[in-house]
Amino acid sequence: MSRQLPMVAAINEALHLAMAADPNVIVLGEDVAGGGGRQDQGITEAWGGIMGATRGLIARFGPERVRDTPISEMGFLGAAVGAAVTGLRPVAELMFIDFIGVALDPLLNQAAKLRYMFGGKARVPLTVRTSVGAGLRSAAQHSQSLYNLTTAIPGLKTVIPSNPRDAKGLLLAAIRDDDPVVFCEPKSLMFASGEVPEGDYTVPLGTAAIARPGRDVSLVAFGAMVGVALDAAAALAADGIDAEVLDLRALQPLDERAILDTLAKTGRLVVVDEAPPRCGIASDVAALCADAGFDSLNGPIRRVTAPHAPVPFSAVLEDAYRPSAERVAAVARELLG
Amino acid sequence: MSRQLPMVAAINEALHLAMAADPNVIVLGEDVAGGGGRQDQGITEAWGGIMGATRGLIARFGPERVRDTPISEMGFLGAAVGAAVTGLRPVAELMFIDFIGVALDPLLNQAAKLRYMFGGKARVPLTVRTSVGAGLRSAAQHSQSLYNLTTAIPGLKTVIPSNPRDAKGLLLAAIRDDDPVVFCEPKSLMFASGEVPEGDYTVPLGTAAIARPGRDVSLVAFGAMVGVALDAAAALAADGIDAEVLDLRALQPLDERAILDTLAKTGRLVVVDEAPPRCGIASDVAALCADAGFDSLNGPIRRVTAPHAPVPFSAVLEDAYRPSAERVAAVARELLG
Amino acid sequence: MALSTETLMEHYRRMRRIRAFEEKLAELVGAGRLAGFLHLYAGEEAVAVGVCAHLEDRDYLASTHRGHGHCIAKGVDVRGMMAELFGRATGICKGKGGSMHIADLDKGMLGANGIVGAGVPLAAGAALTAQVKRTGGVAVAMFGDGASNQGQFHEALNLAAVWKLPAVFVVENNGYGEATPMEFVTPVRDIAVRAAAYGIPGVIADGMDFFDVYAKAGEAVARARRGDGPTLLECKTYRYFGHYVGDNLSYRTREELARWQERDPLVAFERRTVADGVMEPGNLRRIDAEVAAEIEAAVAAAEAAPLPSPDDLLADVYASAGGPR
Amino acid sequence: MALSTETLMEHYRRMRRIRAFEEKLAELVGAGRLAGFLHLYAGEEAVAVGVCAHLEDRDYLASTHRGHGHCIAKGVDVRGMMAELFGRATGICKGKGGSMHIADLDKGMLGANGIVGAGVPLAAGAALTAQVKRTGGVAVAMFGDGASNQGQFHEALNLAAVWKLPAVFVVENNGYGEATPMEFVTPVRDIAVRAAAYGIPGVIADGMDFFDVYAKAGEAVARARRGDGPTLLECKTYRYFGHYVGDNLSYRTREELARWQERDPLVAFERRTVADGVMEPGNLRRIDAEVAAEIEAAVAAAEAAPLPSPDDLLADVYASAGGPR
Ligand SMILES: Cc1ncc(C[n+]2csc(CCOP(=O)(O)OP(=O)(O)O)c2C)c(N)n1
Ligand SMILES: Cc1ncc(C[n+]2csc(CCOP(=O)(O)OP(=O)(O)O)c2C)c(N)n1
Ligand SMILES: [Mg+2]
Ligand SMILES: [Mg+2]
Repeated sequence: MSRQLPMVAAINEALHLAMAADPNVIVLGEDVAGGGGRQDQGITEAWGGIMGATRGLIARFGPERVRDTPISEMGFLGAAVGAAVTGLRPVAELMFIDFIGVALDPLLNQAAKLRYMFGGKARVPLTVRTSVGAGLRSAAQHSQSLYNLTTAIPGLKTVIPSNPRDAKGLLLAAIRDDDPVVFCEPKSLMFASGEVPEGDYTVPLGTAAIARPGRDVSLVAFGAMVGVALDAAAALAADGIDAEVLDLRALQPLDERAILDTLAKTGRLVVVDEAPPRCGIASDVAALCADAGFDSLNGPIRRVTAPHAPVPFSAVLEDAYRPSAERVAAVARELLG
Repeated sequence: MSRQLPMVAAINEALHLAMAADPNVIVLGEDVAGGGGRQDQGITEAWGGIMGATRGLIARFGPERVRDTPISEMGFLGAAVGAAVTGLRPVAELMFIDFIGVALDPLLNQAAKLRYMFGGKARVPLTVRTSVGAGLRSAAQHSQSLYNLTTAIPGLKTVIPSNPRDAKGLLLAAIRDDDPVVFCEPKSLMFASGEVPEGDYTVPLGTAAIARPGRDVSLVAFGAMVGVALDAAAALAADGIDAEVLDLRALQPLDERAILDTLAKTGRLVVVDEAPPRCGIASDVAALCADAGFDSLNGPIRRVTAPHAPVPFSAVLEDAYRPSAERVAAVARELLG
Repeated sequence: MALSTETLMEHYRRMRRIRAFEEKLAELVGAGRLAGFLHLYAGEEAVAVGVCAHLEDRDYLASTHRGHGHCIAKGVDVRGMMAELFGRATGICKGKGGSMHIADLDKGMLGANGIVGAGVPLAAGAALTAQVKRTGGVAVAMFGDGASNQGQFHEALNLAAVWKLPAVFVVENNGYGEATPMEFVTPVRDIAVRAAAYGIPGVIADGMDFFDVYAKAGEAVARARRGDGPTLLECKTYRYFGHYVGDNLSYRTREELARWQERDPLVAFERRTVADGVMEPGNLRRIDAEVAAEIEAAVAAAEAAPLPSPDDLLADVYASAGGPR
Repeated sequence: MALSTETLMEHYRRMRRIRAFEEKLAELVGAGRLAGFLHLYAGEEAVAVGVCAHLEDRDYLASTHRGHGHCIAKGVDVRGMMAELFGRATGICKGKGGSMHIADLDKGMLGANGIVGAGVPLAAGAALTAQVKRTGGVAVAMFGDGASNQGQFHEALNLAAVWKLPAVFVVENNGYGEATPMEFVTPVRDIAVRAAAYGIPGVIADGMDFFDVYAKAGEAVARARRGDGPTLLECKTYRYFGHYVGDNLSYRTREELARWQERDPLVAFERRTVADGVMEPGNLRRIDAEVAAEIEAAVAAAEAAPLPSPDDLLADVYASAGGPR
């Protein structure tokens, strides 16, 4: 039977492969070793990241290439940009995307723009791994889905896997890409297992995947919402509604063709995003379809998102905050009914 | 004849009125006095802000309430948040919205969330004045239109005037609002004159205005793009096309009713935004209309925006980068043809 | 000035309340009765209580992710705190904030904060309000050794120094930022030396000794109240539990923990006050018992309290809706 | 070690090139022949040239909004720079960058930067590359007194110090941030004292004296190359023009400018080298003339050069498009 791994292990495997294949790849971030490398005290390895995604890297590749950073996101991301334009291929960890509040400039005004501002004379092969999404009872500052901020910035690429197999392939592609890529890890999926091929493979950046083929309505989702959409599709199937689920996998470059293709096939669109509604991916997908896909539309385009509010702590509130399969299915039914 | 003032003077007038009316209003930012208040050296007033928007404030209200800050956007915006929740009503200046890269956390994780996280037991009456938009040959780091980043954040309000009259009324409303408001000043309009009523008045936050009534097509715009849309409407009128121009004035709260009303009236929509296309206001307006406004649509929804690229320096490139009346008119014609 | 027995008992009560509160939380999580990220303050009690001993309700305190101790020391009601951790409608933040966002502005508690370093400028801002409105109040920021490597620390201290704000910046140096030892990420041994960058006093206190913290914080707060500007006060301390409840502690040794526990702040407080004859063990045990009962009652009340209604999801995002509706 | 006449002539030539370049720009803007925000370096020549005298092409320099002098000192071609300022296709950034983004990675110029403080971590990153790849190179960040109040300054210096990166951080203290005098926003007189916060050497040089900058920068660069870590080098200097071309200068007095101009770095360099008998006024005048002609030629070439084509608008946003197409 095929090999099953949790997403965090798939990510860890990709990091091992990337570092082994290219000496220019370095990993830096808070606690990526976690105070490891203290042979004297017998502490060769401590945390390997709060989720364990970087486990084993310092023991194998050493403290020169695997660095615990100070709690200085702006400083070490800025340094990662400087390292990237001068010959390294850094993989930096921004522990939670919420911390972009103290780390935005190196992404917004440096990594995203150096190549363009310099007339094409720079490459910025930087990967920023970060965790996104709610569901862990971590409240407003540790549960955000801010990939819309990075997607909005020309010069950056943003990807987000929905399963361990894609996580490994997208991360390897991101690390080897010559542009800055923000790799979003859905917190709520990190310990969910799925099939992961052995060895080295990449998933091209900017290609969506059909997670479930269907004819009646298109559910466009990404990250943790793909599972929600699939559950909704299963519920709809019970009522004889055949939903197609499209997994975007990359938010920039956006696979517009795949989106327009599924719309052309079903004529009905529901976009699911766990981020709040304003200036987000759901609006972009809807706007694309209301323009280039207008002639395919058999009805209004619905967006199922979080409300325009911070993420609340209390479980009852947080559960009401996140899009659910029930809500998605209800919206799809109403579109068809 | 009615009083004509440039937008910068209207803003200055609003600041004088707000500070005179409420001792809790303070103004802080880089060069807001500009080293003024040195009676000894006879330098009572220096710059009053790089554009002069804060001129005369230190001479009238003194250095306690008008403060030149260090070049520490994160620090003084964070302090402004702390001051706002403890009883002051700060008006902080973020010289260019591009600098949000080093100033995001106080807005994203503090100002926007404190009230909600604290169960409603806090007020954050903070106003952040900042300049937006291209056209001044200032290149990629001084020409951005990042109001989509602040609009995306639940808990913040974002407004942007298209003329001096609204600038004065919106700023007074923003300062007196008990929520954090990002007040965007379109650089290219700062020295353009328009009618400005005397005395104290406010423009409610979240109300759009019809800048030009019309029947055939709706041009939705804001800030500097309102003028572009009006020029396009004039060109269209020459071909017998009667365009309506809606000036959003506030990006959050968004006047959804006004947007749906103009769509219902014309059935055709072109949204104009000088920001790049991803995760922006144009997508939100299009998504709203493709959902709640679907039945009113007589054709696809077009967005005229900047390309997905940084702002280039060279005049020929920057002019090609910004939406023009010609492009807007061409898109509208094609919708009707 | 010597502290009265009554005052000393109140300080001991607060330290014990913090210790009991944190140990109870560890127990509740272990028993699966409580969820969420919890960063416990046990071991650092002398810092929060020694500093807050000089503060009134009009004075503000900006806290961190490790905020329970700061809240209790500043006088926040433990029942409201416990209910908040249980995500109840009766929580001090109505269940919307949780451990990392407990706040009580009436008590001058500006909030725990999930963003390392973010509380430092917030405190500078509260001090700015005190200065402009001449309230006579001061503002304190408490934060960790790791936070002192954040840009916000630098910018806020510079701002407070140049404006001579009535503020005190307290570094709780417990030697670690999550799993990473300080020497991996900080090139100086004493954070206090960073005061030189702002031309303000940098003071080091023994964070395990209530009386040392009390004395040095007293000077810093008095200096701020006098209008002489901010102080950077470093308290050397240690956290008994891991970074958060559930931490495997793979990065530190048992011996290290034991060494610090020998200097436990509550035990040291008791030894000294009893030796000085200003306290009787009996009184202290009575306080221990009262506090234990108080915490038990808080847990019982929290578990019995109603959950928030999903209808409250959109409440309090804004003070005024705005818009045409 | 004493510098040869040839070397001295080359250093003088670079200082003169900077001065002539900047004075020409002021003239062009005044005549309405040039647009854009221009921050001129005139007056600070000894700093850029004194530091870059120790750098090779493999060494990196991260600059600021006031970057023309840094670029010229690091060996960037003035024709490419001038064409860039005129927004031409032949500009060093193909007209896309302009004054605040001139860069030439082949010369080790990491770019001017429009974000105050942003160059500091970029330099730390270039130093990290040198350390990991063992290139033997060093990285220098040049920035202003105002930039030293940015969080990025603090975070980058801390990182460079704890990792012992081969970096040199050069503060160009010209006493102002835009219109605001340093004492309004910075509580210390010498930025060099901030080195103590990172346990690295803090050195002060006379930024108007090429030889003082040259000597102290030499030690700092050597220290970095040896692997002994970074240095914070503060150079006291002054900008002759306003913050940008067009600045009304309402915030400073004529007398202040005059006082600094008495210590003009080019004049001082000439006085000393001629007095020492290592230079002849005639040679210096010949250099002046050659540089003037060089700048004139650069302007003529720029004005004659083609503008970019609007078709290039979307070129170079990404190195690889990605996506299905
Ligand atoms: C800006 C930011 N970066 C990283 C984190 C993750 N984080 C939470 S606590 C912590 C360690 C903080 O160390 P220190 O400041 O010494 O406080 P301590 O936990 O030791 O009390 C980190 C890295 C965060 N919450 N915010
Ligand atoms: C983050 C940021 N804040 C503010 C500005 C606007 N600004 C440009 S230059 C400048 C002054 C910089 O002063 P200093 O660092 O001393 O350099 P100098 O201009 O004196 O050479 C300011 C405030 C900016 N470009 N970036
Ligand atoms: Mg610590
Ligand atoms: Mg300066």
